[in-house]
Amino acid sequence: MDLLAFAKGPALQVAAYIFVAGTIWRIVGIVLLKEKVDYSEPRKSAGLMAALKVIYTRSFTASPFKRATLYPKMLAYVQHLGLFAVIFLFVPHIMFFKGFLGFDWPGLPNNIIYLLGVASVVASIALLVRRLTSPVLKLISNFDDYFSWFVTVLPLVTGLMIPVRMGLRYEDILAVHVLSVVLLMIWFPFGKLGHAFLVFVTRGTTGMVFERRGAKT
Amino acid sequence: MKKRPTVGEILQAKGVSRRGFLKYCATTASILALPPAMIPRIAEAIENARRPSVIWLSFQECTGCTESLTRSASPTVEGLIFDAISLDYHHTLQAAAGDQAEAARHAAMEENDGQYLVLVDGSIPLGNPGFSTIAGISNVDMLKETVAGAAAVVAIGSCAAFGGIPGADPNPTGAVSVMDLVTDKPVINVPGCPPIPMVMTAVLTQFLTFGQLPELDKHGRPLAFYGQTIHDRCYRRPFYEQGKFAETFDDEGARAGWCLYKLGCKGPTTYNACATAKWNSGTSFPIEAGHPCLGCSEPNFWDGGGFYEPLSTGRFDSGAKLAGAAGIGVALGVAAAAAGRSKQAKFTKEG
Amino acid sequence: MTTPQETTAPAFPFHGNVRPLLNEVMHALDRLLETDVPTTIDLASLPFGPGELEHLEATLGAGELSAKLDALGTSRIRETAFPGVWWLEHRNAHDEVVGRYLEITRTPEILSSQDADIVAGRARLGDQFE
Amino acid sequence: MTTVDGRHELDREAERLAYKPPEIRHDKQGDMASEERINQAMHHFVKNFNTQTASYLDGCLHCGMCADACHFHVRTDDPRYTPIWKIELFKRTYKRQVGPFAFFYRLLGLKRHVSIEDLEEWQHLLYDSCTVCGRCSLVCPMGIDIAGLVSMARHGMFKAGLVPHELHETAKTSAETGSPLGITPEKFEERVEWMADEHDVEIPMNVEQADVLAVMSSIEINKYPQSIAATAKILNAAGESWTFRTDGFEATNFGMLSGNAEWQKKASMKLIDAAVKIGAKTLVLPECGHAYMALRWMGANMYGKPLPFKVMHISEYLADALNTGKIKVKKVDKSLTYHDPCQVSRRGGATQAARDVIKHLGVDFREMEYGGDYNWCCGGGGGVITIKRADPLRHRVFKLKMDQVEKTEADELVSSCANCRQSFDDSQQHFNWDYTMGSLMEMVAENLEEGNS
Repeated sequence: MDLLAFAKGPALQVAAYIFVAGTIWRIVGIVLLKEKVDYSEPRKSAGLMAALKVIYTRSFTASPFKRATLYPKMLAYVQHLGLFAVIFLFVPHIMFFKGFLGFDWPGLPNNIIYLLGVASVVASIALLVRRLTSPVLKLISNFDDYFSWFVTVLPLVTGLMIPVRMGLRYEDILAVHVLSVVLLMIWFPFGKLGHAFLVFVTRGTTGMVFERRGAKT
Repeated sequence: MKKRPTVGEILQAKGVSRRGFLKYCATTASILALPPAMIPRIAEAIENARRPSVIWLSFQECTGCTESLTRSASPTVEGLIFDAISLDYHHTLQAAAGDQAEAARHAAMEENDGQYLVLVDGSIPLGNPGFSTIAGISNVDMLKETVAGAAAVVAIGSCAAFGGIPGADPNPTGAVSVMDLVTDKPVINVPGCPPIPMVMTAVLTQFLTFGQLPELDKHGRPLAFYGQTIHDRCYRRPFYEQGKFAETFDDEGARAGWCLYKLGCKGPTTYNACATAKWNSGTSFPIEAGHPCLGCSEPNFWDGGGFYEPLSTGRFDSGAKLAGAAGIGVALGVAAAAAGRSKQAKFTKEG
Repeated sequence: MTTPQETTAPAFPFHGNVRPLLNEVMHALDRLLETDVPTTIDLASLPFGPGELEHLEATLGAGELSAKLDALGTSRIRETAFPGVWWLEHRNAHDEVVGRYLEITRTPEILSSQDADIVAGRARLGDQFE
Repeated sequence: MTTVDGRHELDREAERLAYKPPEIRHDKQGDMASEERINQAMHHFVKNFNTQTASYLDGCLHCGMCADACHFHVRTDDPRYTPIWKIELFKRTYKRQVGPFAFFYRLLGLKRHVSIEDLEEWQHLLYDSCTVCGRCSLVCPMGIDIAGLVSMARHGMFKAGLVPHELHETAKTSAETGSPLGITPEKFEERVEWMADEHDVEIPMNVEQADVLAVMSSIEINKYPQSIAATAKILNAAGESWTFRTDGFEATNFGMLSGNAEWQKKASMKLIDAAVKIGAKTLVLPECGHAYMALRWMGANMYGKPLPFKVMHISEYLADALNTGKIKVKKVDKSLTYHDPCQVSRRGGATQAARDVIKHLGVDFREMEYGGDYNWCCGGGGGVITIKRADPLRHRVFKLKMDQVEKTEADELVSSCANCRQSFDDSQQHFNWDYTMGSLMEMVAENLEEGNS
């Protein structure tokens, strides 16, 4: 079995098991802790809509904080939108998803994807530089932050190397790319990357708690 | 050992003019994928090259490779090359049969000991020697015997190079490739199902012209022909970058000649010269004809996923196992939460 | 029942090989004029899409001179509309194309009489007087 | 023209060549061994982890944006004042003890066990440098309510006996006497009688049955007693059947601020029991921010079921009374700016009430830049005002508030929180500042239309 077949087969398979099991483990482990019951008289009824509202509104910065957080926010936007486009709008990736979802959706031209991918890498590097130089971030960062950065950027870089090639063989870089995704999937549920699904829980919770009080969300 | 005539002498004897010879050299350079600037060197080399002896062994194969080669046999330029080699044994093409044929093989081996080329098509069964025999000799024995005194071995076609269809899962005959058995001689793989005729002749021409083996890639294939992917040399490549794909075989995109990636094209991971050398005397090649590349010149292409399955498709087991993983996730989550809660209960009691 | 569909004529030849090739030819002409070095381009090594080769041929057009060579099948050697740019097409005995080249030179080498052939010809002429 | 860098105080009095870094004081209560303190802190951190807190503690990205929302960090640039860092020990305990992967964290030693030195250091971060104002909760891209987590982390600190002394003593006095300032029921009754005489207003006391139970904060009773009279004037004018009670008059809740859950419950239950006893339909809270959080949003949870009466902040009561025409006010011809108490506006959801009242007063209202929900805190909330050693830091932080107020160029400054008022008064004195903090309720009381009651 060559490296690509190993990456696309058993490696990806095991990564998928770990990804699914780990994600569910984490969510269930949190959700099944004791629930906080609130008997206070609500000012407003706040259910799912409040949760959805905040899930949406927290994607944008409230005006008082705009100036102070402009730089990291812009970088984070570029990083995240780039990642989104690269993962979900690159045609070969869509084909990958179609392989097990059974349906596909329109993608973007590869040239645009490469551009977005590069932008995402550049933004990620800028964010890392910020993390390594800002006194606040230096203090609060831990292994998870750096390792998660690494496993996120690695597939981007290896993916972008496929069209560039640099003397390497297509199937070898592709195999390394798939293996980097395997690493990402394995780490995903356990570290801070879990925010990709926890963001709905945290924002939603805050939305319901504070909307209930009629307070600013 | 009698002295074989040089190629120059053979051509002269056939009454080929110098202009004809120059034309022949230009075509040879083209076949060898060498730049036209190399033509004078080729001319010099060919004039002085001596006619080598070739023994062709056919094992578990479909004769497709021989068919492919003979497509371009008769008095063509490539044909001339075959005039220039001495094909001393080929049980499909030769007139002799039985003991006579075997005697010819042994004679050629003795006469050219250490200098002849062995060409093999088909894979070799190790499961049971009786699965494939020639003149009562098992394939593996014949290969070992013949290769012993050879200068080099050329594995023609994907079966000889990588095991091919006989070697595909579940490999009932225990088929292996030439490479698997011959480890003490140079082995050149010329895979493809079948290989491009010009590529086969080119490898022989290279040996004939320069008396040396070509530079090989990690799968033992001559880099001159297997150095670039179909994808990299494909005229439809710009459509790939622009995101223009044929979705089905009869949609607008297919008619407009867009990229066949979504229809399972293995071009990106397939190393071969189809996109430039083309087939049927340079008429076309599968992608130009509207069909995705199957990746036939790659190891294990038969087991490498469906022909119409896009390259990026992951190879997953059934969803049941994934559901199992989800179940384990639920169990671990419940256990973790229960452990957390019991710790809280304990701490509450302890105060 | 299928309805006859309008055929979408492929937008030929838009695969992008012709322009860079013409650019290369232009540079080869410069080289020929400045340093007297000829250039040969093997068209078989380029991944032409359908119709592209025809497009190239049409773009280069036909010039003043055209020759036919009979040796191991016919070959056509003709100057294109751009002096110094020659189109060579070798065919085998079955009239199948076995090679196509662009030569950027004053006279393609193959048009010149070759010494070996002159020697052989001279010998044959000598035979007439014996 | 040169300007003074706002981050660093211009200090002409500092001694030259004699700079000594201030000694950080770690206060300890009781004589527990360090091990026991660690144990207690951990136990009482752990008790707080529910689905909500767990998702918050699991969801942090370490993006550090909360630092930009925190007045302590903005004014000092000290990275330790990054809000999420203040709950680092709480978070670490969660990951080690209760999180979904706690087993691995312990097995592989991925998260260090909390040490006594850690706890001592975090006393400063959890108390001195956090007013639980919740501004950080609004900037967090994950929507994590960091302020709420600080309050919970204080539970562990209290049990470990690691609370700043003054705050601990204030809370203890409050638990023992019913008032953080030691105001006994008798003293309260005395004060009420005095105010009734002084302001010539009828003040019902210990009525057996009333629709409205009014309560006061000790700060008001002690420092701003005119508030008692103002409250009475307003409730009388509105024609309410109301009363003060000696068995439930103290609105402040230092159990909550210091992190003692039992004391918090005890204080809240006093008010709830009194209201239930007289069959009150409404309990009107005084101008006090944290009292609103304690009773309006946490009271029912102490009670264990929904409260049988409504809880209103006085600003909400005023807005309601003015909107429905129960009381009327004269127009006030002044410009005015309003300081939002964090627990009432940002965290309590009653931001609009004060603005309704101000509208009825007809003043030239000048909203501060990013006022309302994004208001800068006075710096004294969350019990910080009681911690003497935190004064220099608190004064430094107050600069932000001063700038915000000064920019409005308003004639008058009012708020609806006695704790803010106290904090403003103290800082005013420290800086010799021009603005004196007033009370919105008192302004209403002073401008009530006659013949209303």
